Amino acid sequence: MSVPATRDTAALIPRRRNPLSQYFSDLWIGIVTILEGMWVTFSHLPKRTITVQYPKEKVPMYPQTRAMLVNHVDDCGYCLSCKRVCPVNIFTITGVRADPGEDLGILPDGKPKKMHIVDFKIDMSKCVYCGLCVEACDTRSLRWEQPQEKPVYNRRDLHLDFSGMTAERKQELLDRDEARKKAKAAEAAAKAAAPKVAPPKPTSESGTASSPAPTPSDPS
Amino acid sequence: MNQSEIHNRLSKLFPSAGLVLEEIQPEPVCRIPREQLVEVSALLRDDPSLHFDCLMCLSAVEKGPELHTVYHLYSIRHHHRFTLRCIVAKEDAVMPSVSTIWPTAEWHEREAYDMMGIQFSGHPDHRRILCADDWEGHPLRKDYKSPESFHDIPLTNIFPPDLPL
Amino acid sequence: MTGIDLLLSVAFAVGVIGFVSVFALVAIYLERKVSAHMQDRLGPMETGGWHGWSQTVADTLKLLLKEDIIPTAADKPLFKLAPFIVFTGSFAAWAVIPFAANLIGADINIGVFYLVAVSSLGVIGILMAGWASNNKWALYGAMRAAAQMVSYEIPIGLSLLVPILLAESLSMKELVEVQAGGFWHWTIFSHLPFALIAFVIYFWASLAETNRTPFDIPEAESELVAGYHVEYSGMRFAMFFLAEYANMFVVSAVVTALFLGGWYAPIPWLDIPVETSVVGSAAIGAFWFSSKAMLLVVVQMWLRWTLPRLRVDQLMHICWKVFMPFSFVNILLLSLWVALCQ
Amino acid sequence: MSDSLELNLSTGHAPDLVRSALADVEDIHGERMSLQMGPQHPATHGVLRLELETDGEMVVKATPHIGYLHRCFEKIAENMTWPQIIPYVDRLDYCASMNNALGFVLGCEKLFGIEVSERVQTIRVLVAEMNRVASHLVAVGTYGLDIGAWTPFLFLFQEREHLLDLFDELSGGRLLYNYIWIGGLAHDVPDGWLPKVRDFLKYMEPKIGELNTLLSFNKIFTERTGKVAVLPADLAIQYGVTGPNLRGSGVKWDIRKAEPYSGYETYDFEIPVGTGEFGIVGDCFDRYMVRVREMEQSLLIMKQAVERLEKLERDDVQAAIPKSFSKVPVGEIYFRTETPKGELGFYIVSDGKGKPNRLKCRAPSFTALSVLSRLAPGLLIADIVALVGSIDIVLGEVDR
Repeated sequence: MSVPATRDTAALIPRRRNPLSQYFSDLWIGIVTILEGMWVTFSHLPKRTITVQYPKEKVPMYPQTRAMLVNHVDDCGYCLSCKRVCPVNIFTITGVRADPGEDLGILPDGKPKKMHIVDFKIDMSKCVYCGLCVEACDTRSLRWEQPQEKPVYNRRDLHLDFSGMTAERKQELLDRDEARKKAKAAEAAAKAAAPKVAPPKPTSESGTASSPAPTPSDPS
Repeated sequence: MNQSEIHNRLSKLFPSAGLVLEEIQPEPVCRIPREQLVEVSALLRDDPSLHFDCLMCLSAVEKGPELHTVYHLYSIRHHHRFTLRCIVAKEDAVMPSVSTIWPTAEWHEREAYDMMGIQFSGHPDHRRILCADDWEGHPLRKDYKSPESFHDIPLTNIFPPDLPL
Repeated sequence: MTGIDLLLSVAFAVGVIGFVSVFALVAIYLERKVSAHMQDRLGPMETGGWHGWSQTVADTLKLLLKEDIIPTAADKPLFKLAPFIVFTGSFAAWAVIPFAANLIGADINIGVFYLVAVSSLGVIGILMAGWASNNKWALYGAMRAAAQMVSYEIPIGLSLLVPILLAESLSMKELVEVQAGGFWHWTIFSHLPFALIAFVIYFWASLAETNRTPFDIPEAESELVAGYHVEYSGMRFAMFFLAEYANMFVVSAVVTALFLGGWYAPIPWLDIPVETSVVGSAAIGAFWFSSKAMLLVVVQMWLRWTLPRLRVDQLMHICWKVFMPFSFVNILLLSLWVALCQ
Repeated sequence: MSDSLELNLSTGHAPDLVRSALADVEDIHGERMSLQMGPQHPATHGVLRLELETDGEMVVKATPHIGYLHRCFEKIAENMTWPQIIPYVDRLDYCASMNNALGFVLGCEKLFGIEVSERVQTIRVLVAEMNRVASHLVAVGTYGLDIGAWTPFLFLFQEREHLLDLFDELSGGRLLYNYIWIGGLAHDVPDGWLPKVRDFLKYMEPKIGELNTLLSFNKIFTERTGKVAVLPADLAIQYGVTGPNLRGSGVKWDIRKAEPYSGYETYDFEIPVGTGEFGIVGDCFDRYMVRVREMEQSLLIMKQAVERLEKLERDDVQAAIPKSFSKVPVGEIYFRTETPKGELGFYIVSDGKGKPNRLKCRAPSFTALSVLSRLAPGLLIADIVALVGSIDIVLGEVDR
């Protein structure tokens, strides 16, 4: 160890000095240290204050600051990595598979987007701001943003939905998915009924069979 | 000294103890019957060449039908460490207390009792430590079910999503 | 006492109440600002516009409007009475404070004695508050306060004897009048070693009397939470607060009157004699007096925001083993000096 | 090292003091009163409850009651994947979450056999030392507050604010970072960050001197803390007291030196120990002063780490992160690191699955608090405040 032992046994025993000189030295040290302390506080009087008058002046936030989760749904590929990696389970994500002909654009990683994100709910009131979801997001659709005013009055206002869809459109897509699932189930049942004749491509067939036209069955 | 040397020395000092050195990654662990625990512990602390004056950690682990109590020892003087493991069955989860040898074990043992339900005989203050005194069950057991409420305080779904302000 | 005298006394009393309230508001504001700037902060900045000048007014209004909570287990009559007794103690002392040659509530010939007597009334109120709250922390605070305030009466009394000995009077007015004619005639400078020691001892001991840091152990917020007024809320709490700040001023006023030349300006020709103008003399006297006293109030705040808190036994140690011998020796030497040289 | 140790193990001042104090108490035969200090009390630094039995101002017996902040971290961890545990580990000692995460991550890395690059290690050392300074600033500042000095507390929180800003820029969090990951870091340091750390070092150095003038060597402060609640070295070791508290008792013992991790052996720094300069070795002042001096040493380490980082080439800080944590080696390990509070140990039992079979956290504050009931008898109530403040507990870690 590079540091020498700083003490010897004598230091363990409280110093025994002449009590009277101890008394006066204590008094003197007391007065001096009090005056020194007063000088320190006094020297801070004219110094510039560090207070930031918040609503009037705002401190810029760093681009990394974990303030608010935002999902850019156009870039979201429904991989669910964020949901899997979240330690507190704040994500509620529902997706509906796009029709084969439907063009939803290209994701940032170059692959075509295949899912409608019907629901992308984040419960920010539960978020622990660990940032694992943002790091897990391959397409960088989930990002941190730094709004200056984050507080809300109602806890429900922290339940964010990033799907960017109207309720009607959501219902429409969900109905379509439902119908497709039903058709698939019916086909599976039919297939189970006739096990001998196995068609070579059941999935693609079912996809085309259930919704050949872009107009779905109209919602109730 | 490394672990096997300590184990050898210990076996020499205490041949009847039945100490088994388990090869576990990355550090071996010495298994010890609970009847010998206090004597061996006192030896570990007092033997000048061992001098384990520091109980770093006392942990309770559930492994299948057994409960393990693991003692991580360290000697500040000799810079060596050693691990003891004592295995008891769940139905008979009583361990001798080592709090007379290392006083720090007192709180660790209370925690092990509170969390895992291991009783420590000879403990000076055998109470729960982290949970409330009238809490039921031992939360770290694998089969523990968390209660719905405690003294009429709901414990699940404290903040339902539609709760107003 | 004639009717006019009575009327004047009542008017003075009302005026003092107004002054105490205004002073407390200003002092609390000042304390916030002083502490804030010592700690590189700004303090209140919003309420009322310019640098939050009306923050304390708003706080007072809030305290007035707050619910007056009395604990169920409290001794209710004592609990209700205590803050007023504490306030009365510090308020009554103002009667003898000589703001100017002709601006003094009652120039009684035992002014200093009255002052010492009346200002120890506060300890009764504090004891009542601590006892009546039926709270262990409050009781601790009250007990500490009683022990501390009773002990510190002695060094205070002994150090007050120094100017009394020099002026050969107990009347506040006469005590100030012997210091007329420039700052070199002020007691603290005219009899430097004795008066300075007495001044320091009095000022420090009176910090203990007013329960200010470093002697704030009766209300030590990190130990006893708030001490004797832990159970008080609303206006009753405000009374304790008001009494504390009134006391701060009383202490500073006594130091000013006895050691720092009272209403006299540092240089004689800045004064207006009573013969020239009654009102002018009162105004300029009150100005000098208040300025000196306020400066000392600021020093008290400065100390509070610098120093840690003492422990009970150390507090007693300082009283009995430091202040007492020093003030005894001081008064002894001064008596010898007066007897031999004058 | 062992030389200085031999010297300290046999000092037994405190029990003598306590015994004489208790003898005084027994002579008086006052009526005893039980006093509940906490769970809401300004001096208990969180939700600690001390059940004091007092005789006047003298404390005869003190029983700490903990668990008010218990959230069963160990149970939660058993249901989390390995990377998901780190945010929870951060919250153990919320004043020093980098150090906590470092302890857990290093334990996992040793268990899984992961080696990280030198750059990652250096960044880890840098942030750990920064967080040590931040934690000690809180400890020292709130200790001043306990003793009744307001201003040092606010001064030190200013300094801490600079550190938190640096952490904010580095990791995105101000208090809880989740920056150190198993096998690497969340990301490399941002551009222009290291010069800011240099600026901070330059800014911070005179501030410790100012603190010493204002608080540490103030007569009232030294009187309040010197000779109070003396913890002798042997008692400290028996009770598993570690970190600055143990060093305050004069034992030159630091895991960064004794069992170096993350390349601490290559840094040049000293271990400050208590010297009893205002009383007896192991009193409250020594524990306090060790923290102040440790801040200076941490600044030294930070300086060295920054110099190294400026020389090191940027590389992929996530290179060593395993692709998947679903299959990890079987084994168990007790790994300990030196956090600002002392020895933080993680006993990790892995059965090869994606989640730990058992994760026991040996929290330094937990063991340090257990010695309180031994030290408390014979102290005044004001001394209890000084004692609790000087052992610097964080209830998030005590209760887990």
